[in-house]
Amino acid sequence: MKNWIGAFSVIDFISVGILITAVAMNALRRLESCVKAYTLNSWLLSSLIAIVAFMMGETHLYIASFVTLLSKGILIPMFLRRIVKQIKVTHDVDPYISNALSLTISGILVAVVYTSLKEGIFVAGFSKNVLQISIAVIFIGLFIMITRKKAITQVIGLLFMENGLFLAGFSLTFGMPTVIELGVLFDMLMGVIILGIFTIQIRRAFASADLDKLTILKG
Amino acid sequence: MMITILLIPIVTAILCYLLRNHRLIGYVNLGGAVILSIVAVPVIVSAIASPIGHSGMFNGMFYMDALSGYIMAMVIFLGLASSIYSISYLEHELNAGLIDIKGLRRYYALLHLFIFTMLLVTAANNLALMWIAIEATTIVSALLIGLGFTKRKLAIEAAWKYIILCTVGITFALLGIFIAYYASIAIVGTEGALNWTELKGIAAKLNPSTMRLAFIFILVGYGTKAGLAPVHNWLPDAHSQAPSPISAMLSGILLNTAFYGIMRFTSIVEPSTGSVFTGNLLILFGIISIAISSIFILVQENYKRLLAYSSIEHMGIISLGLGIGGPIGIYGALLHILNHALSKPLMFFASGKIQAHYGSTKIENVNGVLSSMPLLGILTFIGALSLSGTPPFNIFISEFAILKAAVDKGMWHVVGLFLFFAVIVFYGILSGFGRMLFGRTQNTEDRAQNTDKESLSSGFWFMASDLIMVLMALLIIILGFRIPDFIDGTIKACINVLGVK
Amino acid sequence: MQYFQFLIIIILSPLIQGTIKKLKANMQGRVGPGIFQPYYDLIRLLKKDMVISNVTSWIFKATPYIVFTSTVAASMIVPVITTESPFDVMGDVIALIYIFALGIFFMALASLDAATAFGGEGSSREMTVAILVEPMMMLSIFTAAISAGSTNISRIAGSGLIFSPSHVLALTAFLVAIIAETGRIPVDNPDTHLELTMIHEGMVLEYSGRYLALMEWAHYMKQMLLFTIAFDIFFPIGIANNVEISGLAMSSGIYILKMLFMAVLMALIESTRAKMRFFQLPSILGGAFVMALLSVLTYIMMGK
Amino acid sequence: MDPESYLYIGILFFLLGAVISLLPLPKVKNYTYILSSTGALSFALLSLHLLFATPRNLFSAQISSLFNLAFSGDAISGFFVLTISILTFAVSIYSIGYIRDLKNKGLMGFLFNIFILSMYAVVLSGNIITFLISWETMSIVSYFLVTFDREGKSAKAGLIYAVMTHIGTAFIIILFFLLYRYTGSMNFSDMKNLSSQIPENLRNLVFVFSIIGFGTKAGIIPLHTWLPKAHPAAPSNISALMSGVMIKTGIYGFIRISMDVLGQGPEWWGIAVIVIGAASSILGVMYALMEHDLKRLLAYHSVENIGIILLGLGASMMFKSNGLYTLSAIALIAGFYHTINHAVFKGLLFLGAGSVMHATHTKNMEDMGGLLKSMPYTGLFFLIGSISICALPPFNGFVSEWLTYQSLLLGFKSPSITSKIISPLGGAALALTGALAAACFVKAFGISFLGMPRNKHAENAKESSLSMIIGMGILAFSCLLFGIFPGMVLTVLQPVSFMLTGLYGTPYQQGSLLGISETFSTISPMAILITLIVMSFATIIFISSIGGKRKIVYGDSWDCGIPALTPRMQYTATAFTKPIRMIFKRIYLPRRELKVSYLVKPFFVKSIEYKGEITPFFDRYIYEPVIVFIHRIAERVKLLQSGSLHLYLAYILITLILLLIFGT
Repeated sequence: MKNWIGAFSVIDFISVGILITAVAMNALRRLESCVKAYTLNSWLLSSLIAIVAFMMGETHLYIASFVTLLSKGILIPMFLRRIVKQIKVTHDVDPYISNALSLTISGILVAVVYTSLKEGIFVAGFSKNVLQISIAVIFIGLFIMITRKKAITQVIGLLFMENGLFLAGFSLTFGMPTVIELGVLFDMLMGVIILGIFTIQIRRAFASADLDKLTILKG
Repeated sequence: MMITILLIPIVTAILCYLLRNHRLIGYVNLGGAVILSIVAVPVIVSAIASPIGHSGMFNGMFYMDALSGYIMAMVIFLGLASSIYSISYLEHELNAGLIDIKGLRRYYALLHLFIFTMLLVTAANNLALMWIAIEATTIVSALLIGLGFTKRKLAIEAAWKYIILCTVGITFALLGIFIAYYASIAIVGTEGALNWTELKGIAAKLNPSTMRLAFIFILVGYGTKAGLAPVHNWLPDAHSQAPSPISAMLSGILLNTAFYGIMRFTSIVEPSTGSVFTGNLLILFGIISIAISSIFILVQENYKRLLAYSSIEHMGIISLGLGIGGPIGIYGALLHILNHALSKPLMFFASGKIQAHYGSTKIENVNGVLSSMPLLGILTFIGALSLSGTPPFNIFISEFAILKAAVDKGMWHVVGLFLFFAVIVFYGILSGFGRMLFGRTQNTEDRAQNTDKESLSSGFWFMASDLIMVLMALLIIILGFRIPDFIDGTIKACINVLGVK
Repeated sequence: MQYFQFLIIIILSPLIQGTIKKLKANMQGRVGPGIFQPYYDLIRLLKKDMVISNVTSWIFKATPYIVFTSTVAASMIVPVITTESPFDVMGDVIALIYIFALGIFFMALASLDAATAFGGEGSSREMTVAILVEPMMMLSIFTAAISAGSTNISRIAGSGLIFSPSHVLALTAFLVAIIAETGRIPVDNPDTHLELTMIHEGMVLEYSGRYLALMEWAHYMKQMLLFTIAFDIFFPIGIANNVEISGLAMSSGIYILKMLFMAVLMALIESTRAKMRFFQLPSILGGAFVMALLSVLTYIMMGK
Repeated sequence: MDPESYLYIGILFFLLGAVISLLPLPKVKNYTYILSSTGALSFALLSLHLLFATPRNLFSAQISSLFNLAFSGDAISGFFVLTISILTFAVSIYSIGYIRDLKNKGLMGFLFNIFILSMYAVVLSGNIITFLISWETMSIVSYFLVTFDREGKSAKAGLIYAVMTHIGTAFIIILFFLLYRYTGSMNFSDMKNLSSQIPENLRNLVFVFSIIGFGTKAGIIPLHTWLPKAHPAAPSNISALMSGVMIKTGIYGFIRISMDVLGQGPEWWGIAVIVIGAASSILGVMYALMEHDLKRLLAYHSVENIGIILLGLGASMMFKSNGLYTLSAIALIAGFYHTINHAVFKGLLFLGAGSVMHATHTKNMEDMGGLLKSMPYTGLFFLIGSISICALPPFNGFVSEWLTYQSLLLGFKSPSITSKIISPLGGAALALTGALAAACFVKAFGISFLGMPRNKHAENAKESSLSMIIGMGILAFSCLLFGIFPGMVLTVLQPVSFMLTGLYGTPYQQGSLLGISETFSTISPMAILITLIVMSFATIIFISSIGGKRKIVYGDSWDCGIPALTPRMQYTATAFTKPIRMIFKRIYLPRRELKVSYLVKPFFVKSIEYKGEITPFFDRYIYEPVIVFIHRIAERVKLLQSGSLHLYLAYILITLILLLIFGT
């Protein structure tokens, strides 16, 4: 049992790390750093899955951990870096909300998630914390998408959301059937690639990587 | 057989992408759609009679019952209609130089992939597989929107908004599915815990508070995709920028496939949480959708956007019907799905032709359609009146059923609000299309010289597209007086599937 | 005898007009024409040739007959000296007013027919006055009708004298209505031919010869008829309710006195009042309308 | 034959007419209206069955497993079917000639037939969904007919019409649902039997909604605003049908719900109806007076006449709630009598206006004049219509207004003081209306048909074709017929009266006399007519015996010595109504602009421009502010979709957070 408790605390520890990287993302301005924050986030996620796999002794979780590391930890960051290079923008300055405020709001989001997910809903799983953290990460990811102006940062925000989603998935259910997991991952990968392509097209068509130019369609 | 149905559009897509001759591509596209219909009809008929599962390689992954059959039938019908319509539409675009052969190949390939993804949604037995399929529809259709037949910039903007909003939304839906999965493995274990066939049986035993949470995420998630306000914002942009046959598919059936997810899920959540919770949420979203869209319809200056907002309104009505519940409410909602899938595509098809003729999607630039293109004008009028819920057209019947269900439950506020906004919608639609259809055409002569009139108004495929529109208009009128027994029966079977008593 | 009482009105109406004129002249210190002058005028007119405007249509020619016969029809309904009127089933007081309206309607049309501004002016003003007068007349009759429990004019007359505050109000309003309907000062000046002031005269300006005679005669008849109606419904004392010779004789005598009274009253009003500006008419006619309305309401509230 | 076969034959004829019109047979198209008139005859036979037999179900079919289409008929429906048939018969014949120069003849024929069928369907509907489908079909088809010329102006009029009618329908739907909810049935007949189960306050609500809902269609003040815009925009044969019978379907709906289904209501229902009727009749005719567009004038008169009908119906309801069934029957008959009368004479007048427009290419009276000479028949028929609508004896309007007067006068017999006061006031309103109507039609007929032609078109006007004359002639003859034989109409009305009040035979008829025993009053339009004719002959004989044979010299009108009167010197319609405009300026709120430009100020005037208008009170102070308000809100709401993706994402976040906080 001790071993289990230890494992749980490790899981909590890592998941808090995931949350912190997500919150930190709010304050980052250099696109390079944003990608790095995401990479770190993904690695943490992958290692968490690996620990779960170790605890449960399930092979398919190892595979999941590996696939996560490969796609989210290596392939997607590489892809993002290439796009950053192509669109020739280095910084995402001038967000809609100031650093301090956005950090505060992130805090509030975490608080809201903690209060609204009441006790007693979740009886199984390893940790109530992990679920709440994962939902908080999803919300923060969404919040990043709301405050940032560059297309690429929005994609990163989306990726944070997905990491949070995976965290939730594994913390709740120890993962889905493999086929499904792969399908989900594949879908997301495709989504990110297409978003990347569109990012470049936005840069070309609008002569800017800023999304606030995309307000022609309204009413 | 189910696998065959899914394979046909993939094969068609690949063929379309590989071929080089635009006429040939058109025929292949049509052939694919026709073969699909022929193959699918017996499967759908048997699914409606009794649920069919699938064994073999994908054991337990696919499943069809009356509800899936009902939605699938619409996918296939609209797929066929759009394939036929696309031929003349794309020919025109090609001649007008708005698209090249490469774009044409991509268009047809994506069109059939799009059909495939939607078929997958209806055939999936697994909640997560369905989610994958729905996400796939987003990606494929985003590419179709991004093809940019109109202005490149606008197309990119619309596609970007579409893909971002829907992906965000659907992420939440996946979260909801995880939570539901969590609730279900507590009862059945990991095997098949996400299958309808399993979930249906254990729905009442699931933990209510967990399911409540799951439902919120799924409703917002799929609701985004289904175009429910206040998370509908991608819809007007995407619908207005997509090529008209694609707008027709988006509006007529894509929204319904997303809503199909909500429907399925509601039927699972309801036994544990009680119908008040799900009902109230659905009614809330329904009313907000109707309210917001009606106001936008009222002051809309772009007819394709107007139609898009009308879709939001109708999704709201469907949500309302589902939320009110009871056999009559669900009957109304399901009938409304069908009715909307007939009227809205008709309108988008018509608007595609209007756009081709007048070269604008602004209402103020279109004048005197009834004089310049009488048949099209009449068809547009039938569609517009149907959309505004006016008898003797189809949508009135389903709206009346939904209202009756509301009255049976004593929900007078719903009835009142609905009728209030219905009047605004009527005003908006009639004034918008009235301005386009009546009046004199001053500019027709000049414009006609610019666009190649030969390709526009003659030729076999042009007539075929007219014919399909006339067929839809006839269905709209007939369904306003008489719901044929087989549709009536199918809807009843669907109500059975959803477990409504 | 009762079959022919309407002839009294047809025959004697010019005499009433002559009497009023004579009285008026005397009051104003003039000698004035004799009381039979209207007869001479009518006979002379009947014997003259006619000049008719060539823009007119058949309406112009039919109108004198319609006006004349409708007035005759009206006088058949009204009991003059006996309430045993055989023709009163033909219509009641409401019908009576509408029969008058028929005449006015055609007269107004005919005056538009000649395409002159005078005709249009007369027609427009006549209809305006009618708008103000008709409801008032109707309401004051309502009072009488409600109190008598019938709208049949013979029944109202036969129900005897009912004297109540509401009847006084109604009678006052009715008198104003008579003045307006007969085209007398202060509403209209029957002696003028100045285009700015005339109403009735403007309407018959294009008529000549026998048509003019018919129009004028109808006008006289209408005047006498209105006097008669006023007495029938508000002061039916002395009217016979049988067809015995003695009763009729008695009632005839009283009837002549009544007519004389009205003639004096009219002459008095015409001599002492000045013609009002046309747009001041609504104040007097509106006042009378309110009075009529009050009379009905008073009757209903007070029961008398 | 049984009534169903008349129904099917009638439907068959109309459908044949509709279909044949759409076929590419240019010659045949003109004559499809013969089919319509035959169909109308068949429906007329059906109506007689319905009037004089017990209520019956005519037709029923399934829409889906939830709803049925059901048609049934009773005396009330029968009466309205008859009214529609009479007008349809005449209008169909008229249309043969009228549509000859029309564009899109085929579409016209199609819509014409469907329009009439839908009106029949409305009055024969047996349950609420059938009613709604028929009702809205009628509205939509008439919308297409209003916008038939496809001009922007008609499109706008049509839009206002369609939207107003839709608002009305919304109220009708709610009231139907209220009835359904508390009676548990969608059939009118079952509703009627179970209507006592409805709580009192909801009965009141149903009543109010029926006034709003059906009143919109009927065109009561202040819901009338669409009527003077839409009716003139339609082709004249359609205006005749719209004004003559379509707005009566609103009356039908009101009767069906408030008088038939709900049965007896509290006293204030009747009073409210009387007040609305009085307001509609006075304001309707007042606005009519100021119109110089012949068809708009007639349209406003429809508002007036609906008011008069409501005066009768309101009095009937009032008496019924006071327990005075005999009086209730009289007032009811007055209302119904006026309904059929208005159908006939308003139809006639619109057809006349159509002929005039056909000949002069204008609706503006100020451009007409002297038409009686070039169009003698049209002129005569228009005159008959005018006399009838002014309720002058011996034509039909007189009879029904007389009945209305009588019923209002009888209000003093009512035990309640409110009824006693309100009914003579209603009578005063009716009197004022009558006088105003007379002034209005002196203007309408005098300015357009008499005097000198005011322009070339009027001068060269030609009499209409034979079928148009026959069509009008039928209606003109009916005006006289319904006037001098009131007993004929009463026979048809007694079953209706029996159905709604349980009484037969009040008012009574005796020979040519129409009498009300309660007031010992009688009229005999026939006798009046005979008197007029006999006396005319007597007068002619008398005159020639005194004056002998005399010459008639034709000359110019008196021109004050100035050589030659020109048409421009004639009184205009504007001038004609000036005194009225001045007297009622509180109601009309007239505005005038005078622009004088000088060569040398202030001596030599170059030109004078005069512009005058009356304020369309309801449009300006009720409808426009509401529309502006809604649009302003809409512009605000539009900011929700500002184009910013970030905002949209925020909506998702906020929605979720709110749901998480309040949903779980």
